[in-house]
Amino acid sequence: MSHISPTIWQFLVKWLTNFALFPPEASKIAPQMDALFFFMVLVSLIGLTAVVLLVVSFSILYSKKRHPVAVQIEGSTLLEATWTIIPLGLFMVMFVWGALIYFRVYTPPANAMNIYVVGKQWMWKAEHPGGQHEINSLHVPVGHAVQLTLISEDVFHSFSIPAFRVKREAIPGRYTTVWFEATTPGTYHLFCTQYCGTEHSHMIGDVVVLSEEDYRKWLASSTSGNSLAQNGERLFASLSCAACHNARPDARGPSLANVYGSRLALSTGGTVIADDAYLRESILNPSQHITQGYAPIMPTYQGQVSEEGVIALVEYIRHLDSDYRVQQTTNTTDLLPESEGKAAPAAQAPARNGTVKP
Amino acid sequence: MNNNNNTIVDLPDQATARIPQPNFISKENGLMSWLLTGDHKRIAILYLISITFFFFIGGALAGLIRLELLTPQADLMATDTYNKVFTMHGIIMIFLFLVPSVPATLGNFLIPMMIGAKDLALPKVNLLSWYLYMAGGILALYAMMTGGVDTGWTFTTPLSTHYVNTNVITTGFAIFVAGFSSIFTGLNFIVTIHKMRAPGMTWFRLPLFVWAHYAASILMVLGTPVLAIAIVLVMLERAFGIGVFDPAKGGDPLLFQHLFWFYSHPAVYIMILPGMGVISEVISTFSRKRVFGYTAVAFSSVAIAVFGFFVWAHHMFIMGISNYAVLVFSLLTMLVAVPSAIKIFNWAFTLYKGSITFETPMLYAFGFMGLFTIGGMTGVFLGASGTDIHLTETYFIVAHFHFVMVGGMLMAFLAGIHFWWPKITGRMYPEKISQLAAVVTFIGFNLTFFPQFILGVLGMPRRYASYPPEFQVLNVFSTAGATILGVGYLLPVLYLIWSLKYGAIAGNNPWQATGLEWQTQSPPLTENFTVMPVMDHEAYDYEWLESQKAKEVASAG
Amino acid sequence: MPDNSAIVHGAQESATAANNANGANSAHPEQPSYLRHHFNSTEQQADTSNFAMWLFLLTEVMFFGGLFTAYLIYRNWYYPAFVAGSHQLNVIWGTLNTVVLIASSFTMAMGVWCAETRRRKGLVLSLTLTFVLGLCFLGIKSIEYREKFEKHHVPGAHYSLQSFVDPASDPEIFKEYHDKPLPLDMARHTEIYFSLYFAMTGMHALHMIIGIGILGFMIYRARAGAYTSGHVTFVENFGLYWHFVDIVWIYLFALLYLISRHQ
Amino acid sequence: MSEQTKHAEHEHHIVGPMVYVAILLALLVGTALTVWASFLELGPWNPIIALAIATAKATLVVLFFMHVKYSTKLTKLTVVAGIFTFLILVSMTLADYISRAWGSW
Ligand code: HEA
Ligand code: HEA
Ligand code: HEC
Ligand code: CUA
Ligand SMILES: [Cu+2]
Repeated sequence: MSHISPTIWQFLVKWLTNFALFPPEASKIAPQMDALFFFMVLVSLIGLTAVVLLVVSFSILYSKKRHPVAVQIEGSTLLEATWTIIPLGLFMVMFVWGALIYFRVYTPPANAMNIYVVGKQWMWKAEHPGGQHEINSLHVPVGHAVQLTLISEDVFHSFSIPAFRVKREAIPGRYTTVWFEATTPGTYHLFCTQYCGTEHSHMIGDVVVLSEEDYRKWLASSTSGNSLAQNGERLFASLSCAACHNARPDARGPSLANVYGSRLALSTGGTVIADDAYLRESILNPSQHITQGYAPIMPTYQGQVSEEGVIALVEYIRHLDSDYRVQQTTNTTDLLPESEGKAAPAAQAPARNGTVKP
Repeated sequence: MNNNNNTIVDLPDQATARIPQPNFISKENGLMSWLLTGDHKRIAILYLISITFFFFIGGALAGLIRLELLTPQADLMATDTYNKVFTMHGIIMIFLFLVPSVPATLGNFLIPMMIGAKDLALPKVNLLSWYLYMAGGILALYAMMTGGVDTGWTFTTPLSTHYVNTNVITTGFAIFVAGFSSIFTGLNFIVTIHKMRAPGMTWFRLPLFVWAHYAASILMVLGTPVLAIAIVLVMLERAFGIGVFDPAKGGDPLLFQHLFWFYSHPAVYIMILPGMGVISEVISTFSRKRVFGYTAVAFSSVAIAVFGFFVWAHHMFIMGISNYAVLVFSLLTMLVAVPSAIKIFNWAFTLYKGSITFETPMLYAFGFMGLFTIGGMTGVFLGASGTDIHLTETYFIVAHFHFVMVGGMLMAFLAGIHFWWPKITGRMYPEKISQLAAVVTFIGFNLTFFPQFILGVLGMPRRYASYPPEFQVLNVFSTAGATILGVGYLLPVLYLIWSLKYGAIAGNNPWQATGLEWQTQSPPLTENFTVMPVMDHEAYDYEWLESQKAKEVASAG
Repeated sequence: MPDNSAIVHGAQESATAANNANGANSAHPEQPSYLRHHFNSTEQQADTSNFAMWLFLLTEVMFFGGLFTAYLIYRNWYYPAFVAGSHQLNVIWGTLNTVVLIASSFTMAMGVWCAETRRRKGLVLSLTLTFVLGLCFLGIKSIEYREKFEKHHVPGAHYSLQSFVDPASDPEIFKEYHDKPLPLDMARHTEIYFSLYFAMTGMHALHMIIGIGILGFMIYRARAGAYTSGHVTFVENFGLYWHFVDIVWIYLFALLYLISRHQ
Repeated sequence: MSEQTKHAEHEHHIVGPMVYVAILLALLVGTALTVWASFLELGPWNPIIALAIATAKATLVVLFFMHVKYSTKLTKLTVVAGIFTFLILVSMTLADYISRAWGSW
């Protein structure tokens, strides 16, 4: 080895230590996704081998040298049917298998803890329910289902964690969700994978998976004092939402307690489930869906609240089923929100029916 | 007669052979006779020169991309510049190179000859379409010089409408104009194939090349206008703020993507079908056999075209379309993949009991079959909604589409150019060096793009000017490969130009192929045939060819 | 197969005079001079350009198709805004324009008939009428556009929501429809209605303008008898285009003016 | 007299002025009808009727003014292909938008 120049040697070492061929599997869905992936690789290899084998062997067997006169063959319905049906069958298997995985990745379990993520040019802002706020990083506990509710302030971004095999677009004007359950503590790449302008390649960060203990510590050390719902309450007051949404009998707006997750009757006759997206719409485009029995008098708050503000409001309304302060304290310190019974209404809500239990 | 066992090439005696005069090239001279021509063959040559020009611009930009990605940091150029570079690379390669590549050059040249017509049905429209193409191309270059555009070739709203300050409108207009060029080419082909066939040339005697172009033309005619309107709306949004794609005004940015992909998915079949047509001709000729299952191959082209309209939303799986739509589009994507598989296997079985030789076009065709199989299968990875979540927007996609577009269509284009070069110019290309070039491109290609699959699985996002260091090794391989690939593409340009003067005289039918285009002189007359041909045999009827030759010998002797 | 390579492109021009001389009774000219060199017969030539025109209309269908899709989606989403926006359109002008356009389609069809039966005067008259009716349509359209400009209903920086958040401020419309005021957020979406209104009618008007330009050219040539000597393809194909533009309007009229007159 | 001047009258059918007048009248009646219908209060039927009448009018134009009734199968097929692709564009796009409102699954 001595005859290799040390600089090149160092370079090679550095190179090869950073060299990777397959990403770590750090979430519950990752092995499932990889199983399908390897199945597809296998099928592709078989298909490719078949094609190459045919081409090579025919080329050898029937080269002009060996086989100077071609035999004209019209075709063979049987053979053609074979190579129609076999790939079709395999593709159908991939479709069904793929759809199952898609279904799992985008159907959060009822007990998932929710973190809001706002994408903007060019950073990721994560809002934890306890008021923890981080930029270009995301701290999550190991072994807990974490749901992300994503939105963008400007253009399309895409929140991608390759080690978890999950990814979801952050769309301007609409919430999207994705969930995962991390299985191995560690630090993983977070990428923005949707091209979003000049600094797209710098819209990256870390996903830090912490053990329960570390996570608790992290929560405590990085809270800003106010929980997200508390911020929401402030906003609720300062935007004078309470002028209409109060529990008084003469209130002009409906009571918002327990509204989250319930099925609301609309003036157009249909019903709708009040999920995050619906709450957001109600604040920004209230006349889009008018609740039965109310006049379309609620003003729009578009342009008056930021996406983070809306998130705080939504979070506040979400927790309006009982005294939110009590919940907040538990929320910050406890890892299992459902154990406090506070996620129970959500769990019963129709929106959550039919979810897969992981 | 040649008794060489390794080749079917049958050239006239070089000592006495001359390029036949007159021919379509020598008929008139002067620049104007080219710029105002109505001859499909001359227009094809105009196209050939212009798309080659744009290919090398696009290739030079690809070189810049690969150089930048040599190191993890954005050190060669600013991220902003990088974004402009890959955007222009994508736009030039797709709209100005690959979409017109085979159809506007080889298709233009050959379709009338293959069906026994004197010209395309609408010669003036054909010329107009070249002018539109040039106008679009020059406008795109102008946009590139005066500040560029950095939206990505997909023009995703609201980024393209509200968040970039580059030449979106100019570039959009360039694509709009180039789009109409493609519409007119497709329209011309459909009309020609329907109305200009020679007596006896029934649908099922058409060469598969013609079928493939027919299918691709349907896509051009029906798909491209939707792109046009999508781009018009983007331009209006930028100019006046009409709000249709602006979430702040209640518009839905996804609507743009629906319209865009309604064209751009079918467009990928516009880009591959003509190449598949070339492969059918080449494989048949060099194995001296009728294509295995002619009808299946013909109909699979049409099936690809028709199903191609039903799958566009597979580009939007994670973009916020409804989950039900994901299911439907994923299912349909699986269906559209089947006809391609049918074709591959039919070609493979065409070799069975053939009498195969390995001239350059055949080498490229083999390259096509292998690389397109890989590219196509990885398309299926992306079509399965679950795996798409992990792989979308990564280098896996970049590898997928370079495998189908470069490994597939570009290989097919090169196969076709070599195959018909003697017909177009009357001279042979040099065989040995071109075989070398084919092998070099194959190796370079795999070295460039195979590592990108791994990068994609690792999660490296596309359109990144900088990336985490652990991806470097593979990126270095990729850049090294691109260098080899560049050489591989430069070679044909050099030796093909060389062959214009020094190549062996080819004679009418150097490959002893069966198509009508080979039954006339090379280069052909302006009117293609001296007598209106009558098709009295099936396509790829090598026995007919033999008897024809026997007759000639008899009458000559 | 005679070699007619002597006939080069652009032979059409000289065709006119020759064919005039031939008159109506030379039913089977050996080589009509408008026959382009690469066709075998005039029928093949006529069929071909007719088919080409139809294919071109297909692309037009898809071009407008994108706009119709957008319209349907947003009407679904922002129904009240689309209703209110639609009330700003004047059904009388719209109806009048429909009648004008249908009439122009009729005169165009008559023009085709005149060409086919070699009635030069009739053809010139029909084309002129079509031309005038086309201009009428554009005139009426521009009156409508001007009204939108005055009321600041053109999308963009100067867009005004006045008529929608406070319908009473727009007495003419209010008298007719008694619209309730729209909530602000819904009222904002009327801008999308007008965007689509202008995009769709604007694209349509653009097609009209192009059509009228071609009509002018055709009238000029028709007076010289270019289309009344058997070579009617151009008139026929233009007729197809003109009727297509008419059809687009029939749908635009229904979608933009009519279907939202009631809540 | 015009009929004999054409070589191939079976191929090139000339539609006479009476047909055109009839179609013109039908179109005008259709226009009157659809405007009249728009003044009625018919709930969801308003758009349906308006589009039905528009389609009827368009069909008349296509069949007679544009001679499709007398054209070759190829022309008919072309028209149908156009409508078909248009419907794919509209229906499959709308399918996404409509099913988005159904909620996540
Ligand atoms: C020539 C161009 C071309 C072609 C032909 C294809 C062909 C296919 N493509 Fe590809 N595609 C692109 C060009 C092309 N694509 C481009 C440019 C993009 C990216 C756009 C962008 O975002 O910038 C893209 C992106 C893309 C996506 C979107 C990914 C994403 O954004 O998330 C998807 C998803 O479904 C996809 C799927 C497919 C499929 C299923 C095929 C199928 O048609 C392939 C069918 C072929 C085969 C299946 C191979 C043959 C099969 C066999 C030999 C059988 C093997 C044997 C057994 C099964 C036993 N492609
Ligand atoms: C036909 C289509 C086509 C073709 C042929 C190519 C060819 C190549 N492409 Fe391209 N590529 C696209 C279509 C195509 N690409 C598209 C659509 C995108 C997406 C854009 C987007 O995201 O918006 C893309 C994106 C893309 C990327 C990803 C950029 C990113 O996401 O950050 C990369 C990276 O490696 C790349 C590389 C290459 C390489 C190495 C080649 C090589 O095959 C090129 C080889 C050719 C040469 C190297 C030229 C040889 C000649 C010379 C070098 C001499 C030049 C001299 C003068 C001009 C004087 N391409
Ligand atoms: C002028 C009175 C008024 C004000 C101020 C007001 N609202 Fe409302 N709100 C209403 C009325 C009336 C409704 C029911 C009709 C509807 O859906 O628009 C409503 C509905 C809602 C709903 C939907 C719940 C349901 O049962 O339909 C939410 C969520 C909501 N408001 C949140 C807010 C928030 C948050 C604020 C302050 C930022 C606010 N509102 C301010 C009057 C008001
Ligand atoms: Cu955000 Cu890319
Ligand atoms: Cu696609």
